[in-house]
Amino acid sequence: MNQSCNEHASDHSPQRPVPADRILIELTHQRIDVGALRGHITDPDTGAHAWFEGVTRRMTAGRETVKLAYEAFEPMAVSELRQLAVQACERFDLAAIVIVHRLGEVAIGEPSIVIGCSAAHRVGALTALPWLMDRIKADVPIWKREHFADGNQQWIHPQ
Amino acid sequence: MNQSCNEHASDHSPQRPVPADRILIELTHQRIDVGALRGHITDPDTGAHAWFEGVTRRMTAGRETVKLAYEAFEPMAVSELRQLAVQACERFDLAAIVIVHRLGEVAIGEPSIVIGCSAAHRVGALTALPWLMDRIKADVPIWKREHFADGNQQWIHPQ
Amino acid sequence: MARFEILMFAAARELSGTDLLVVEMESPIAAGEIMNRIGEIVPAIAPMLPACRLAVDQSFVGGEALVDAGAEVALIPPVSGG
Amino acid sequence: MARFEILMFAAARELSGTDLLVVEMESPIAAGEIMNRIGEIVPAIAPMLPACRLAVDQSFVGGEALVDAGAEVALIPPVSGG
Repeated sequence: MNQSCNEHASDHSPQRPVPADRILIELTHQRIDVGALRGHITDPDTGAHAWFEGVTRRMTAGRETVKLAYEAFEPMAVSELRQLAVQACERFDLAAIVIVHRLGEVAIGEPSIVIGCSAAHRVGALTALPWLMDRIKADVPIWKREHFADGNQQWIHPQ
Repeated sequence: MNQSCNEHASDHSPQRPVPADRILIELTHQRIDVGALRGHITDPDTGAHAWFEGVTRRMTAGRETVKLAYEAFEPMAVSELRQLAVQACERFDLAAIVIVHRLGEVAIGEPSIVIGCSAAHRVGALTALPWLMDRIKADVPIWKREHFADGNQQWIHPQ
Repeated sequence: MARFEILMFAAARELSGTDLLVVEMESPIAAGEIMNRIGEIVPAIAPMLPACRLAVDQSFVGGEALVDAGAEVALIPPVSGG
Repeated sequence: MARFEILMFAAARELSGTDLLVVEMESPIAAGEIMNRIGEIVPAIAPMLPACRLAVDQSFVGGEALVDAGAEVALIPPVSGG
């Protein structure tokens, strides 16, 4: 019997509590291996898998970035990410979800965050990703410092 | 100089035509290797990569599926997918996009469609995926035949 | 009268028993008329025809579009890719 | 008076020159009062304080929340993860 957020035998069955083993939250100083995360959201009763990767971008408004460095209030960041993951599972009927955020320096082209989720239907999985990203960028205590090619550094504190 | 849909040196530069090499469209009878597609959308001036995979699901409304089989009007399907990809690049400021659809039998857990796209910012990449899926399911001449565990088969003709 | 070849797919192919329906019709002919003729020749398809579209040279056309005998015509049942 | 230790992060850590600000205050004390005291002790942070939030035991709290000296307090500048 395959455990998941919700019973998938019917499309309209009542919700069950989210089993903890279907939620994977991780902060890491290593480069994120997206391929290694794929297995976590695999489930024969899901028809939709969606992934988002936030990647260090070279140019922003004409200014060249050489790298980003992330710092976190780690226990609170993990706790906030887990709460958001549980909410997303319930709200979007997800079967499984993985959120990995990198800390320390992240070079151009490397991912700083990877979110993957699976659901019976595509709308849930595809709606969960922007919902999660908006909330992560608002409420999870992780900070980005941008290192520019002109030698300047700057904490990115939106608003 | 990195070619892409749009000039990324500024966030508000005028649009350029979509270079054909940034759009990859494929119909295949082989299992889709998502990892092998990742390189196509990599670009140092993108900060967001988003992926969707439609996967054969075991249970639908209490009925068990053993496999799906897809058939296409192949040249028209490729042409429609390419038109949608070009529109998505322009509309969502994508740097690159890949759409692969599988034909023939697709077992439980295997992807029938994979869409990946990259953009400077996350909103474009994340909005492009559901926009594309809705249009693909409406206008691309590909048909799914569902093989049920009870021995029945059925062409899926929505509406 | 001219010879039209109409590509048939999925349920339409199975119901008609062929992947290429050959029909003699005046040319040019409106796409809607082609649909009507298909329904007369293969009555089994008639119930699903209102949900079908016609593609000419790999583009969808409306019922009033005029189709020449040389064109590539395809009957497109409701699609279900993805 | 009791001893409060306030975790400092990112720009707030750099501006204050420490990752742990130690302050003697009455206990319990309103979270908003803690913010005011931080601004007095580290004037360099004052301009960014209106954009900061306080977390107590790893949850965000409003300005009226009462905080005990034993709690884990953290000053959270605007976040920028993702």
